Amino acid sequence: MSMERETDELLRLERKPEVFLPADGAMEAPAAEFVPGPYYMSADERIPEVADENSRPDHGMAAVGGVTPSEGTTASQTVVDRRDILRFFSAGALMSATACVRRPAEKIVPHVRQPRDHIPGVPVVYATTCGECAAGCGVLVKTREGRPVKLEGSPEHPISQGGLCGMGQAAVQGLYHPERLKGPHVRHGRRHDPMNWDDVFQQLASALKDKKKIGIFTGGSTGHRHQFFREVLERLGSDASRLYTYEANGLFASVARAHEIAFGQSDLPRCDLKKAQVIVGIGSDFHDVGTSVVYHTKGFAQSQPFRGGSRGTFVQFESHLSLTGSRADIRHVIAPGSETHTALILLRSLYEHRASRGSAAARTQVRRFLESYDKVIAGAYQESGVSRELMDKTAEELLNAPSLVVAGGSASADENSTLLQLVTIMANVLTGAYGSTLMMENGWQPSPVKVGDLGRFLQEAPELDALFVIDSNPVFTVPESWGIRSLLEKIPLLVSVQPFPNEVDQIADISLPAHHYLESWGDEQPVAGFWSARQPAVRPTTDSRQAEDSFLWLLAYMDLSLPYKDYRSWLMDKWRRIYHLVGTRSDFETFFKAVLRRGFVGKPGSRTVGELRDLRSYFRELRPVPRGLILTAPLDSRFQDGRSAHLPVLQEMGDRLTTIAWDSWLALSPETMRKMGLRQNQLVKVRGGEQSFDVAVFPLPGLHAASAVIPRGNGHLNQMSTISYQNGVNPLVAFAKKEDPLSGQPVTASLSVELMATGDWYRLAAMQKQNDIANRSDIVKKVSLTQARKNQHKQVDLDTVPDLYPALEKKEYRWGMSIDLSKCNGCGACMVACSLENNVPQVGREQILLGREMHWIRLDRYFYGPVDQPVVTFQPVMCQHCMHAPCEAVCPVFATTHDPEGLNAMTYNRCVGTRYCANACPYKVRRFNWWTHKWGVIGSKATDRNPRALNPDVTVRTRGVMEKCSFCVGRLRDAKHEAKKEKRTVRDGEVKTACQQTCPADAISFGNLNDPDSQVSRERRDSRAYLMLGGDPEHGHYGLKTLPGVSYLAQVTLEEHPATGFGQRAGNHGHPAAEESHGAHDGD
Amino acid sequence: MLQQFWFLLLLALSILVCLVLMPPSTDQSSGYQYKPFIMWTPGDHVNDSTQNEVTYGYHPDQPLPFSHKLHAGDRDIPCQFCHSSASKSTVAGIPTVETCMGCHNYVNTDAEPIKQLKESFDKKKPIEWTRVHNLPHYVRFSHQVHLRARDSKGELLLGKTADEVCMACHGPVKEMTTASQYAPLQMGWCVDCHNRIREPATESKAAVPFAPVNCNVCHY
Amino acid sequence: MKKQQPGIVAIFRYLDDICHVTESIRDSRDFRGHEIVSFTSYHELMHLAEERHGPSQVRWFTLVGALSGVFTGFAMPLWMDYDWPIVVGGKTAGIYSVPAYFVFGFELMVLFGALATIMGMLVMGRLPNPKARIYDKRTTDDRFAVFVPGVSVESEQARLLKEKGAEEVYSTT
Amino acid sequence: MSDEITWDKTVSDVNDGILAPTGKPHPMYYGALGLSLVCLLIGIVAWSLQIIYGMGLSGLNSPVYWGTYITNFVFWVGIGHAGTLISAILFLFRAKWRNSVNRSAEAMTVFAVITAGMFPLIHVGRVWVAAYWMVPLPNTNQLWVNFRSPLIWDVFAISTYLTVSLLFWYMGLVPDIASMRDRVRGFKRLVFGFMSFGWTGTLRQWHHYEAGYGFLAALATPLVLSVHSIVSWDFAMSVQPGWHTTIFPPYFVAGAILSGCAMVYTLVLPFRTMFRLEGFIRKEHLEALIKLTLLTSTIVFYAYGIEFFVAWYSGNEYEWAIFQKRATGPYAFYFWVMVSCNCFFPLAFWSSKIRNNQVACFIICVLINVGMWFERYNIIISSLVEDFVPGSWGHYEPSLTELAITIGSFGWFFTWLLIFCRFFPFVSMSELKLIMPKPLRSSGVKRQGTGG
Repeated sequence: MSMERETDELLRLERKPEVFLPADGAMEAPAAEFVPGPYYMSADERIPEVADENSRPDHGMAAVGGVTPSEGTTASQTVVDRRDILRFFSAGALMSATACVRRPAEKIVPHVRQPRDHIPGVPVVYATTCGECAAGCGVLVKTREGRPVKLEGSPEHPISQGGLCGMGQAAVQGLYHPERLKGPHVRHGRRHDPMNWDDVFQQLASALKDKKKIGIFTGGSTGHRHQFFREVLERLGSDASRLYTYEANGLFASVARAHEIAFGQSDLPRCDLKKAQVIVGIGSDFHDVGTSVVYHTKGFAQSQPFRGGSRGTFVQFESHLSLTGSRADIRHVIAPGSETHTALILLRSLYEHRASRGSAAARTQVRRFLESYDKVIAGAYQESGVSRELMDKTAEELLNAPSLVVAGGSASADENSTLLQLVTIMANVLTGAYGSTLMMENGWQPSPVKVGDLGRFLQEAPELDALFVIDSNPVFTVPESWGIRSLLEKIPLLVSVQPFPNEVDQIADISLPAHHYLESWGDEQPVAGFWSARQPAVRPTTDSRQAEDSFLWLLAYMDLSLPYKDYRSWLMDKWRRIYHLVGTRSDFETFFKAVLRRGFVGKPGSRTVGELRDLRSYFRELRPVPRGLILTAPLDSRFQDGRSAHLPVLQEMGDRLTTIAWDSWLALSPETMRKMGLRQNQLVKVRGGEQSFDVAVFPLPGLHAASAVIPRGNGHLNQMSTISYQNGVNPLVAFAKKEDPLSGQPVTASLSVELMATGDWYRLAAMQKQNDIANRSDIVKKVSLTQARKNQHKQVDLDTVPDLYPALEKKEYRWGMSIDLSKCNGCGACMVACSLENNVPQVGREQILLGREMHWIRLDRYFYGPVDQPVVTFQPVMCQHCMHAPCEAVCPVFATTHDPEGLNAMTYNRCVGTRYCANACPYKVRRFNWWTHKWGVIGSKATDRNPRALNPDVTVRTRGVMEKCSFCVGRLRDAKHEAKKEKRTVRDGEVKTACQQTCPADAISFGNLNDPDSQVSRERRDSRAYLMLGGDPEHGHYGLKTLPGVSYLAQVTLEEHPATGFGQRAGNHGHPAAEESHGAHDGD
Repeated sequence: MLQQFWFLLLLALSILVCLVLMPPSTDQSSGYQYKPFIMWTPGDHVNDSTQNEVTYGYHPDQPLPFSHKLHAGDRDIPCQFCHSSASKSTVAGIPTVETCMGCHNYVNTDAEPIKQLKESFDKKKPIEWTRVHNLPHYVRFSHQVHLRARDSKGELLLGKTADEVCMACHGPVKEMTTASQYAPLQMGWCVDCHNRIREPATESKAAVPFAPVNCNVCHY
Repeated sequence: MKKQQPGIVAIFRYLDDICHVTESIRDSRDFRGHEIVSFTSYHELMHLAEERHGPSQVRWFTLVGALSGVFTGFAMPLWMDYDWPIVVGGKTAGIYSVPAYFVFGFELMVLFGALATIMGMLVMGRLPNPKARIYDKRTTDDRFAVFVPGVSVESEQARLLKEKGAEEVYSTT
Repeated sequence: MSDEITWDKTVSDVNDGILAPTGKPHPMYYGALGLSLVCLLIGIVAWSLQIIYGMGLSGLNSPVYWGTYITNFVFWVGIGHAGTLISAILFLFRAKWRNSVNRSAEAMTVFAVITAGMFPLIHVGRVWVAAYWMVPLPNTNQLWVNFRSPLIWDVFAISTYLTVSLLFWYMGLVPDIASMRDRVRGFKRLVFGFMSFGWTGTLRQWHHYEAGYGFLAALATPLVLSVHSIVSWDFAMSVQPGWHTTIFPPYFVAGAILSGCAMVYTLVLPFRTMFRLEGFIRKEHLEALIKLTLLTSTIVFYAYGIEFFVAWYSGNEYEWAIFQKRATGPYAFYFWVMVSCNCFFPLAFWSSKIRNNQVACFIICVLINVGMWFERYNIIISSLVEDFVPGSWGHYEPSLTELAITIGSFGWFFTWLLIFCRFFPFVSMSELKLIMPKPLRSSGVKRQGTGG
């Protein structure tokens, strides 16, 4: 983007106040407003507007002795929650049916002063940067009356491109989490006593008085944050090197380290997947976790799925099924721990292919390398179980088109992880990926962590006088054998600064609650030269302070004040540099405001990367492939290393491959289980590691026979979080203190274990009971690539079916949705987004075991084919909004009816709860409120979400009524009002449902079916389009003739692909023997 | 003896029938008229709602003796001068203290209520008004849409002027001292209007109601 | 209590006796206003009753009730659908939904018909009758009785009844 | 056939023989009543808890939204069928044996339908509004009910059926209450007098009574067939595989009559002992009842078979899958219980030895009742558990609350029934007299001259 245009862009944004409202509005305009809305009625939300201003550090150091906010003290006990009253009413309704009940008086409390640009009832949207992981996605925060109610990916942000993963969506639940610390706490023994900020700073100041060895342990960040901490450390008299950064996701460290070794640049190349036609993954996990999951999924969705007659190829070599592997066209199961060996033989095949690229010098390096390790490679075929022919074919594929080799996942958690990345680098040099699909010279990803910090910390920690652990949980995310806990306990002063209390707080001497990222200032640099700003979207919801501000306060108390009144002003100082870098004509204030409005600014830089170096020496350390049953503990695709395990919406979303919610499980290949005589839900003892532990087994197809997988992230032992406490098991306890010698990351894979059946059972809360499609033909459809190509220009008409009755009058709109099964990668972000948008309650493990999950959109996952090589299909199923809805006709009270715009409307307050509609629904998408879903309880867990996080635009359903997907009718209504105001119709793409909006794979499109040019209409006419349970219209079978508003695009499979054995596999598909073995597993 | 019993039984039954079929008393003389068949069944009011029989004329005590009659009536201040978000948002909004102080910095500053108001403004302590019009939580009502409702000729549907539109539902606010609930705010009342106000029939087209009556207009 | 009309009651034990009596006194002027009382509905007696009272008028009640039921059963849903037509299951309310209304037509036919039948039975049987005259308690057990108003035990009628096989003849007041 | 019965009682014995024991029943009676009350209490507690805490107390879930409650509903409606069948249809067919059991059957019908009618209320999520909103009452919402919903048909059908059954039952009671009136004095007499409408038994009353009874029977006959048809439409009108078939109405009606007859037998046998009615409810009557049971059982057997055939013949993959699963899937146990109890065990009734062995008949009739309960359970559960979309499949087990309410419903039913027969004649006296030897002067009545 030229500078001229950049400036114009800024000015344009300046002139569009309705898109992004003034960024610092959140600071200037108190967010304590609450207006007549249905859920903002309890007295504890009446935040006095006065108190806080003094407590904030924006008033400079002069206000140091200011009072702490007294919010929440206004006796919320006296006010019965409104919903309680209602419940009471309904219970006593029969008795008091004719009694004249005095209605409860409700209060309306307007502002004293009207905040700028703020109209009660109209959402205000802020742009900020997600702080859940180090990827740095841009998010838009929709706030109502000052409260964030929903997060959405920023459509303009180049990283998120409008999408957001489940964890990012769930952040809003983290913001209001009732178990966030309310004020600082000081530990006395096992007791944590509250203290006010003033005292705690004084205590800290005196404790740190003459201490010089002060350290900071923090999580990864690409922004200015680490720099600030270094400055603080120096100011405190410590050393800037005492900042230790650690991310449990080993990919950052290993990739950065590998590139440092190979090219001398300790950064991560940016994988531009949208340019790659052929992707070869070696244990890669860019759909699960990776380094930037939304960005990669977006890229993948633009290059790989079928569109315009062609599609890419994704080949994955992995030892266990991952979400990423489930998207592979060709998936090869290799022995666990043999990823590096697989990469080596791929490298050899690539090198030996005549089309391989790379500069002469680089090729020489590779040749020398291959020569030195000829023996290892020769043995690698045997060890990984991949034939040479197969690898040659794969190499040929790679060299025929823009391509890429990616490695990672669980392979980035063993001792060879950096070596694997080194081989991958060499392979990518040979494919010519650098510069085309791998951005290392321009637009690279800065590494969020410094390599080797953990090892350094272990050495230096015993000497530290004080340690601040910020936004990081090393006690949980580093295997216990590393002794982090005892190490921390020995530090004289341990201060934990966390937005949500974790294991560190348990042992910390002082806990300083930090702001959630939605309350904080900050920035990230997800791509070099591209800055993404973070700004508060809400006034602090509890008595917490931003970690950086706490340091400023602390320094002030120690008379070491930095010349900044708060972190924001420090940050603005740094941004002046970026301002000069970008070089607009406007002044800094305008620039900064415009950046905040938009959320980011970027000016891609470039650099020169050196030639490939000699890598031979590093491979002397290559560990052989481990033997026996190998335990792997990959990051959980829902909450990564367990950082968001306290969010019920994520726990309830369930793992997408096993569909297990609220638990940990040991995944084994069904074949292995049969051999070992194990059955699903059987509790086994995992022995052979440091500590043994019990876990229930689950048969998962697509695993190598020697592979045993327990995702990490659950099994917290932190009693301060009821949700995650003792939820599942933590497999890390089994891993001995081993590290990848090059990156210093703890090893959490490739552990040889043995399983002992304990004889006990533990029911895993798997939401899906049937794992295959049970020979149903019109639920999930697949077409071959040839078929799809042949029919590319053919159009189908799904809406013309013979009918006895005349069709309904055609109105201006008929809302419809189209879901591309080729694109959906099963990440589950839609489930989370839907739950948060529509106030869907979480019900807890016990209820899920009964089959009472409440998701309005569920992700059905089906396995096809042989158990070791399954084809996986994900199918999001929500209310299909049938024109001839079987549910409507059966409702006795008109609680579910058809609206003129094709929506199947559910009127909660009319529902009497006969549940007939749910029986009649062939798609089983209706959900019944079996209980009053209390906001304080999830199953046996005592805590849930704060009612303030509820979307005020959607009714909260009470006990005994049916509910279901509404196509986000509130959004439709708003869009139509907007359009009507401007005297036009709703434009295509103007209104997005919550699931569609967040989908990182763009698998969902939504719009007006009566507009023939809308995307959804076009997709509905596509030859691949079909209606669920719509029979086979081409042959005159119309199925149930429900005429859903949701159409699906059939999954395009690749069976005739020349390079692979896929054709054979397709032949296997439906083979009786294969079916049988699969069926046996299902029977478990 | 048995005869009397039968007689009494019949009498009781007929009273019961009359009670069920009796239209609710409307003490307000509004343009709105119940259909003859509007009746009350027990299910109407116990539906988890805040609604109950106390609907008409509900006028709770307010923290300040604000008079609509004085402001809107005698002084003729337009409704939306204070309830400014009515045309922009779903909610009409209660004016901020700042809005009040816009005038009352200068006007009638000696009066006791105004002193309270000033105090509230100075101490930044919002005034807690008691809600008069209280829809059940499952009803989505948008002020702006109703304020903007126009017929095909572009005329306001619910009144000639903006204030009249407000008063179509809120009643003669200009004559009320304390705000008082005028309409029953029950579903039948809403639906009646949605059905009644129609585009006049033309030769080619029958009269079509302007307002939709499908369920998810208000309930979602 | 209002004084009841005096007369005589003749108690019979046998069905064939009472049948003969019924038949013989049916048109007799002497026995005007007589009542035959039975403890059950023997077919022979019912046959005689039909001859005396003609076909039961209850059937008209049943017919009217059933017809009004059919009418209501169709009219009510149709009117209510017209009042607020709501589209469900892809069909508009009203004429396309008529097949479903056969259920109501039928059910209300039966309901109204049954209620009307009962009403007819009560009306025609002069029931409920709070001041009913219980002629003899045995008539609900195993005896038949003949009540003849306005005559005494010594009358001709009493003698005739005795002759016809009455176990006992006594006068009531 | 009943003409061939040799009665050792005369019409003169009827009133005494039937009414006298009501005052001092067999000790078994008190045991039964106590047990019923305990069961009822369990049910009341369970339902109260369910109203207070929510439907979550049941074992229902997604996708099994209907379970034990609807099973009970259909079961009780089915039980309620025999009454009107025996009263009305057999009346029209002039089957004389029905006169000795029709009162018990009608009472059973009335109480069974009341019990059945409670289950829709028990199973809805918001019983506090369901009771009003499911009937087209004028209301401030200006909203009526959905006349296209089979549940509304149910409302009309069940309430009509209940009303008509009540009328029919009470109409039959009127002459008997008059009999009772004439046996007592004082306040009781006043009450019975009121209840009997002042029935005197004049020829005029009998004349219109008989006409009315006939019309009522004529109206009730199609009603019997319609009610369970409509109940079956609750299932057949949805698109659910295993439910959406046209065979359901006749199949359900036959099943209902089977269960009803079996239930009548199950009730009559102990009640006969309790109230010492052996002389009036003769073994020939019971045998006739068993023959009717056998007939309906074979119809049901045929329906089961044809259902499978049609499922296969239709070529509908979903339909056929459901039926295969019924017989072999996770819920196959219930299916085989149902088939054995309803089809195989009643085959023993072909033997006249067994027909006349009351203990064997009783056991088989109880088994038929169990089988019929499981038939409904099987139909409801197996279709819902695994229907169209495999991703939504689930499982279902009744919870303790559901079992408690089921027990409670039996308690409720038997409590009413026991109370009823404690105070009212359990055999229709006036109608019984009709089928007994007529008191003719010519026949050998003199022999019983001492009876009066």
